[in-house]
Amino acid sequence: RDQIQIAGSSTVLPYAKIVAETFGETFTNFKTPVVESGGSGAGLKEFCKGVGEATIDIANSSRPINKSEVEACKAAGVTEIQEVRIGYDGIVFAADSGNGDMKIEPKDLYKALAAEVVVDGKLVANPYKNWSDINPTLPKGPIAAYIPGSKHGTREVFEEKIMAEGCKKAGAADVIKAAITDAKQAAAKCVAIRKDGVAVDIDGDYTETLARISANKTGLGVFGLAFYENNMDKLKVATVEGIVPSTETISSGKYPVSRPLFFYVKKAHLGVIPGLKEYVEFFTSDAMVGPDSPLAEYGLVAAPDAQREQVRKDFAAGKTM
Amino acid sequence: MNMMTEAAVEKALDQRMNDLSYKMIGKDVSVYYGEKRALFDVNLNVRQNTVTALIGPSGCGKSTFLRTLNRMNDTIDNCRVTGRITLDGDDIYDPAIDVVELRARVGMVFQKPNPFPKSIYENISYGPRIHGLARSKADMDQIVEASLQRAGLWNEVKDRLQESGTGLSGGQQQRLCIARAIAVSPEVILMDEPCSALDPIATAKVEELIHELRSNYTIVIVTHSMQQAARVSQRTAMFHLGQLVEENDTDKMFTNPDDQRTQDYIMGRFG
Amino acid sequence: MNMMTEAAVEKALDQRMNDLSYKMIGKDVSVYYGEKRALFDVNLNVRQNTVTALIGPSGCGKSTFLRTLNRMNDTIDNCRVTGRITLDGDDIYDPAIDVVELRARVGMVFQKPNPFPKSIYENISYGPRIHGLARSKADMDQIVEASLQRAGLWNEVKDRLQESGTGLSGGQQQRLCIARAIAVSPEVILMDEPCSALDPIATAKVEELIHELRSNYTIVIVTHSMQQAARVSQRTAMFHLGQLVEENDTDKMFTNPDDQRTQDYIMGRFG
Amino acid sequence: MSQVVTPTATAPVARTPRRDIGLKKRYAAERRFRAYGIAALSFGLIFLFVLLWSVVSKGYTAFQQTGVTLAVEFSEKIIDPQSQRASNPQVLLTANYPVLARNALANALGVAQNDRAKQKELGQMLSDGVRSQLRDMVVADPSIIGKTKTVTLLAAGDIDSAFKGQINLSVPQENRKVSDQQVGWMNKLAEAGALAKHFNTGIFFNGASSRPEAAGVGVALIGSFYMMLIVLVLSLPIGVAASIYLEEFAPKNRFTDLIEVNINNLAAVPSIVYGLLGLAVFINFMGLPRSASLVGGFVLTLMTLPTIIIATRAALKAVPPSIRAAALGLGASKMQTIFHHVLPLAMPGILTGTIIGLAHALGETAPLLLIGMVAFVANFPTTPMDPSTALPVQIYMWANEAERAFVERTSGAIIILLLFLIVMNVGAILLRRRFERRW
Amino acid sequence: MTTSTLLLITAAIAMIGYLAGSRRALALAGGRSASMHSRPGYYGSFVAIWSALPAALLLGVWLVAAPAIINSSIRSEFPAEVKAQSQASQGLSFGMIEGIARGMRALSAEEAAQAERNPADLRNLMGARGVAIAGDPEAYMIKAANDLNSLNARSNLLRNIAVLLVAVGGAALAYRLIAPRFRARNRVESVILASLVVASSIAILTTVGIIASMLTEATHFFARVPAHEFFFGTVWDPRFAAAGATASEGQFGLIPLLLGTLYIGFVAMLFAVPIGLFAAIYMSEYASQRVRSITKPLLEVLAGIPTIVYGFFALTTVGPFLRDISSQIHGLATGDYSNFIQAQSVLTAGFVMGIMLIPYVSSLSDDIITAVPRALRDGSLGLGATRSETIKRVVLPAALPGIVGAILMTASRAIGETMIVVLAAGVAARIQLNPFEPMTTVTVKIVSQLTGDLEFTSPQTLVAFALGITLFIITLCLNIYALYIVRKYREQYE
Ligand SMILES: Nc1ncnc2c1ncn2[C@@H]1O[C@H](COP(=O)(O)OP(=O)(O)OP(=O)(O)O)[C@@H](O)[C@H]1O
Ligand SMILES: Nc1ncnc2c1ncn2[C@@H]1O[C@H](COP(=O)(O)OP(=O)(O)OP(=O)(O)O)[C@@H](O)[C@H]1O
Ligand SMILES: [Mg+2]
Ligand SMILES: [Mg+2]
Ligand SMILES: O=P([O-])([O-])[O-]
Repeated sequence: RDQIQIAGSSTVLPYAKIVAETFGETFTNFKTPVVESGGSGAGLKEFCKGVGEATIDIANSSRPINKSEVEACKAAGVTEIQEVRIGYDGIVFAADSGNGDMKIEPKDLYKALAAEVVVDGKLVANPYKNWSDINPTLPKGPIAAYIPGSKHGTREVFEEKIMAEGCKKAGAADVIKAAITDAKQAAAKCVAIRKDGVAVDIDGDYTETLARISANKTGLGVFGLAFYENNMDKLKVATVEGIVPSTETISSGKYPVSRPLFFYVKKAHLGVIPGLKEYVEFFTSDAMVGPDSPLAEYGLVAAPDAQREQVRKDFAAGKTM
Repeated sequence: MNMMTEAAVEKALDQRMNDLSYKMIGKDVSVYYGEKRALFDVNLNVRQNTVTALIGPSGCGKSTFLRTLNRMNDTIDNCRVTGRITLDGDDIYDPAIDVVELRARVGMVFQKPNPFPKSIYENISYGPRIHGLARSKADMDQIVEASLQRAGLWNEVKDRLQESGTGLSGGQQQRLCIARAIAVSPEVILMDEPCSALDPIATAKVEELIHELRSNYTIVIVTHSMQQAARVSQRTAMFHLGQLVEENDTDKMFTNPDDQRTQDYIMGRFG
Repeated sequence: MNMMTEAAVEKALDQRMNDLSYKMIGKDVSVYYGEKRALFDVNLNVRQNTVTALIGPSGCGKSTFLRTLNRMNDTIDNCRVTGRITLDGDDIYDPAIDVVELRARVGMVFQKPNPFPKSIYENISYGPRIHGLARSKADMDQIVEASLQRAGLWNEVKDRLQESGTGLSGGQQQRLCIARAIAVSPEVILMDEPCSALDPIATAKVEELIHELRSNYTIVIVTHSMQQAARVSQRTAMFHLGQLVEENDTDKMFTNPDDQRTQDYIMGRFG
Repeated sequence: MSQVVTPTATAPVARTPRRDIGLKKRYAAERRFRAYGIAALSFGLIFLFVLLWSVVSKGYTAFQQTGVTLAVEFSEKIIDPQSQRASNPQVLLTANYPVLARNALANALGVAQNDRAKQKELGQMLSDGVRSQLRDMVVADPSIIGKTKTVTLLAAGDIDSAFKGQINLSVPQENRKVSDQQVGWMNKLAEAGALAKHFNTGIFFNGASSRPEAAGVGVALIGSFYMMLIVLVLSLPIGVAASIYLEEFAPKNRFTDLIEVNINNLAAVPSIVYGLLGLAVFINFMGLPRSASLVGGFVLTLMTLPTIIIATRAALKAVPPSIRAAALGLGASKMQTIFHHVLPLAMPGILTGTIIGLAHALGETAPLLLIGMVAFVANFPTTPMDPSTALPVQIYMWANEAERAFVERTSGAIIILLLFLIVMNVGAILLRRRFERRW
Repeated sequence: MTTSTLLLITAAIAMIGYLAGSRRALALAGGRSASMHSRPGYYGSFVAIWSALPAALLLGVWLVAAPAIINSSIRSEFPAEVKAQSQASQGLSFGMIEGIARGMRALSAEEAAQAERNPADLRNLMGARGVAIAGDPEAYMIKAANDLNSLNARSNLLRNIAVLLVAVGGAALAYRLIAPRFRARNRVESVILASLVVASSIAILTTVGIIASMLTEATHFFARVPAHEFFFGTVWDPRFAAAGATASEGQFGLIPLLLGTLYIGFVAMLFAVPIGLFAAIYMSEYASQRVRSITKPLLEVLAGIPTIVYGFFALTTVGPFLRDISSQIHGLATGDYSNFIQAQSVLTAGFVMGIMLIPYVSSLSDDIITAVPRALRDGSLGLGATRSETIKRVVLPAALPGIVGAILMTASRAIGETMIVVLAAGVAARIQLNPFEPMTTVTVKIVSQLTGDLEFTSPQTLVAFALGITLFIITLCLNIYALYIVRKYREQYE
């Protein structure tokens, strides 16, 4: 095989594509790598099928690999996995551009979307119908939110950074804890989303969310920063806790909702698949993932300098998991 | 044969009928299949309550003419009819005419038996049902039995009315199709060689049926058997190469035809 | 009729042939359609270079028996045959037998004409082509022409050989099917009412063909016309309700049958 | 001599009262029935046109691409400052070509070389693809170094979108990807005739690219072509053969019933499951390469087979038994009967199954997901064993792209797919018309 | 000689065999081929088959077996320390050796010698020839690569000889069998029949493959989640369990998905079947040949539009349209302009999917209806039936098996569809009966569980396989029922 094969996350795909294409143009004696899309889980599954020419070399992932997955990998002979963190993906909330300014607090979103909320100290099924019922500064229209479906890693981030946080801030967490002793179940209750059609799961990509928002002007959607930046003329972004999402606010950690992006390399393939080593080095170079790089221009939130340096060092040293 | 004596009676009857009006009138009827012309300006009238036999060598246009009488030719893609045909004075090719009603009034038995792939009962009851001729199940049973009886098939199939009509022998299918046609009691019945697959006794039975029907209905029958034509019909028309050679009283036709070709054909001298 | 004199000659011939071997022998042949039994232990032998006529009322099992002779019954789903039938001494229901070869040797003309929806030329040439009977196009043309000639259809269709066989008249289709069957020159020809849709002259032509074929082939013909049976056959078998009533020399059969039922049937007293 | 009686000679008869056969109601039913037919047909056609219109109205602009025609100076200073290209050809490959293009643009617009901010904005107006475009020119003919040539370069995707009016320029400039400055330059260039829309051949012939202006369905077209070829070559004969066996030869018993039901059931298997099967059998077990159109073709063949088998069996069933009897009676073997008579009569139905099955296969993405064909593939495949994608995959991937310029290209790719479909089916449709006959 | 040249030569031998066989048959027949059992062509084909078929089989076996044998013989020569590594990494080394071997073939003799002497040069030498290898090869690899090349060459030579021998031998054997009573047609036809059987068995193999490829994973799922919770569960809520923060297992109730599948499929059929059937009837029975020849292919385009297009059509056009119209209706009736049809709903999905399915019903039904012999229509029309009565009572019943086949195929397609449902009806699994509310289907969940970020070892992903198998069995039952119905009402015309 004379071509690198990559599979995995659709979130990482646009970045991997840019790198692959530039790689192919720069290193003319290597072919352009093939980058599959299909989800982090599916990518890792292929990755962990084993080593050999018939298996993929790199898995892109929008979440860190899991312990049980590492074990499955080991069982199949993929013992040496090198992890490469490429940067961060900002997660933003936006509505149709026709809307007024939106300022979002996790607790407001929690109230708008939780299955059960606390009213007068008691847990009741979510009664809110309009945004303005929750907070008069929010728009008047009926609540509608298009959030990532449970197949997306973004959903987890959303639950963790917004729902759980909002649950705490709205004071619901205490009420729930009082009612339910089991910590796990209590946590689950906090992030349970209402099922009356107000919050709509999106299993597709952000284009679908955008189309839904265009069809329902009062709806709020969840997007990746890169997607938002390419569609700013159609979208109105919401501030979270007063912070406007941007590469700066995210990389500085001021904007709370983001997640790291990774890819995983099979060390055993490094000396065998032509160009693999060069590709990884190229990807991690500042020319690709630095603050002024094409990936950042596209919307990737670059990791801090030290972290990038560390990643390069770890790879060069052959550090495995 | 005892039919001959009957034929004499018929003849007397015919005299009386002659001045009765025509049930159907065909004027300058020509039929084309695509480029090919199959009928040439045929002028043939069908008298009410009369049996008219069409004879002529194979391929001369008998079936074609028969089909023009209830517009079954319409179903053939490239077929075109010119001329004028009337039923009780109404032009049946008039766009205003209702073909469905026409065909309900002018029934047809096809040359090749074509039973529906349904049960024998349904084959017969189909017509009465679509025309709403039976008021009840009992009524329908009665129609089915009577029709099969008249077509001489009842005894053979009465125990298997629910079996498929396509599982019958050739002759049985032919009788089934006759029964099916008479079940809707049309005013005119067109029969294209209804006895071709029948043994002499079944044939006699059908001929008897024709006799019986004749008093109330008008019948046009295509046959290759001169004997049959002589036995059942009062008028006979002879076709040749798409042309009507002669139309005449059956007696006259078989004893002293006007046209030499008729003479020759009947004598078996060409075909 | 001049045929009568010929028949006398035939008779003399027949005497000589009687001691010739049988071409096909049917022993205890029974046929069932599902539960229904259509033939009851029929024992009927077919003589070489002889025309055997099968007669009997409609639905008595003539076609069924005919179809057992070249195993066309195999194609009917629920049909079952018992007993033994041989062709030149070989059991044709033997699993080792090649049905295809059997059917090439025992050809068939069906009761209902069933031309292929192809051109007239292809209808005829199909058989010779699959059996490799023509060495060249000219050869094939010749076979097609000869077959159509013999079936008496050539004059009517010679200008339209490339038109579809389904666009022919009923009688023409029947003759087409006869031509198609004889084009492959089978040893035995089974004809199920080959003249039912034919006018007397065309019928005569086919009968002439049968006469002509007889010297080289063996022919079994189903017919409803006693006259035809008398004219063309040397042996006649009479069926009734699935049973073989009598099989005899045709002359004897029509003058002095052994069985009362035959007598009655021929006299037109039942059916 | 025929006896001619003129119709007028007949006296009008006293008509017997007509039987009531419920004609009024029946005709009403007849008209209704016919109206349903017309309505159904029109409904289908109207929606077809609505769909086509929605695709074409959005996608026709994808067949035009904005280009900037500039006088580019192939300055040796930039390409090969140390003049070492004779000894080390590598320098020609790694030179900073985008600068050449940017300089040319700056010249055309009169922007100062040292205005860094403006230079950056200028650079963003041109596609990143200029690097390889100019490089290829130089590598092909190194003698142009030092000369100035007029070259048409691709405009960046955002400029392309803006020039086609697909970006809302009325929103504040920080809310869009093109700045007011760039819009001003764009208009200036357009007035001067340097910036104009050209027919977009790239969308047909280019491989995948992350840059919308350079992206094309070339690889996908080849992949789809290979796959459809494989599907056609495998599924039609196999499907017809299987149908013939099941319909004409197989004994009718429980087991063959089970097979029949099972084939019908295969049609109901979600297409992604065929992907799972393909992954397990063709890639993991047989060791065929990932992302290869060969595997895609196999998987789609398995997916298409039930459709063709069902259609073929239905068509075989519809051939009247009298035709079979006629041929068998002539001494044709069963095989001959089927191949000479039954199959030609069943051909319209078989071809319909093929048309529909292939159409389905052509538009299917899900099964390709698991065998690695939903992928970014930039290199052109030469054999079906090389990685490639397919048209629907390209559509699917473009539909999920963030850049505005991909929106029209998505529709453009759909148009290309439909054209492919039509080209693919025309043969079958004509053939089917030839086989159709009424008797 | 490459494989394709070998195939070509074998084909040529078969061709010659064909000609010789036919010739001999003709000669034996003395020009009267009727005296032979079969047509000369059959004797020819018999010889051709005997020459090509065993040769092709042998070639196939060789192509599979030889690389495996060579692979293991090369590996057996690996140095001990390499042999100590895992099978997988040995496999990788072998892959590299293959790459080197490919490169060696591109090198000139002296370059090859140089490479053997000095392995470090190899990468550059090959790079210059456009053969990329990933790293510097170890010394043993070059020798192994040379061995590989020579083994391959020897194997190819042997193979070519063997295949050609078999081809010629088979032809000769078959040629000698030719005799007047030899049943060549039957032999040839039984080979054809065998190939028909093989073709049908592909369908069975596919089934086996599908079940096998899902079964193990499905059992893993059932090991983690009790079967009754899956089959009788009424809540579908597989919690996200990637990073384990909120790692409760979630609920995997099948019932809401199943109901959604049946409901959306039903609504889609409600649109597709009447419209498709009436369109078919109109095209085959009423429309002129011209109209038919245009409209039929046009409708077929509907089957070829990628489903994502339908999905976005539903998402951006049909859904909002239904929502707005419902709020208008509601407003006019009650004064309250709230919508009672959701933008994503069973209705939207069913409607749009119905459009896509129209040609599945219409085209095939049209063919079948056209195939009904005219004599049947004539029989009915001749009794005074109207056209529609004829169609309803005679033509359609006679065409029933084919039409049911078409409808089943349509239903199958409806059950298997994903993209339209995702975009038109959403992904929310709910139990409810209002067609104006969103629901989702089994297929949607199979796809989304397989393609998400979910941990692939978790029940969240494994459930896709359980869903797949369950759906398979349920549709199987529905199909059995359909077969029973067809058998019952089938009308076989002559
Ligand atoms: N396919 C079938 N299924 C069931 N019964 C059948 C089938 N074919 C024929 N029969 C029955 O078997 C009996 C004999 O039929 P057969 O066709 O042999 O009669 P036949 O002597 O040829 O009559 P005809 O002169 O009317 O053609 C009849 O009662 C007929 O109804
Ligand atoms: N559908 C058709 N297409 C073309 N030609 C046809 C068609 N039907 C009949 N013909 C031709 O028209 C002529 C008359 O046919 P018609 O069926 O009326 O003959 P017929 O008198 O009924 O003969 P027969 O006694 O053989 O049934 C024949 O030459 C026939 O070949
Ligand atoms: Mg006729
Ligand atoms: Mg019969
Ligand atoms: O495809 P994702 O894994 O990034 O959702």
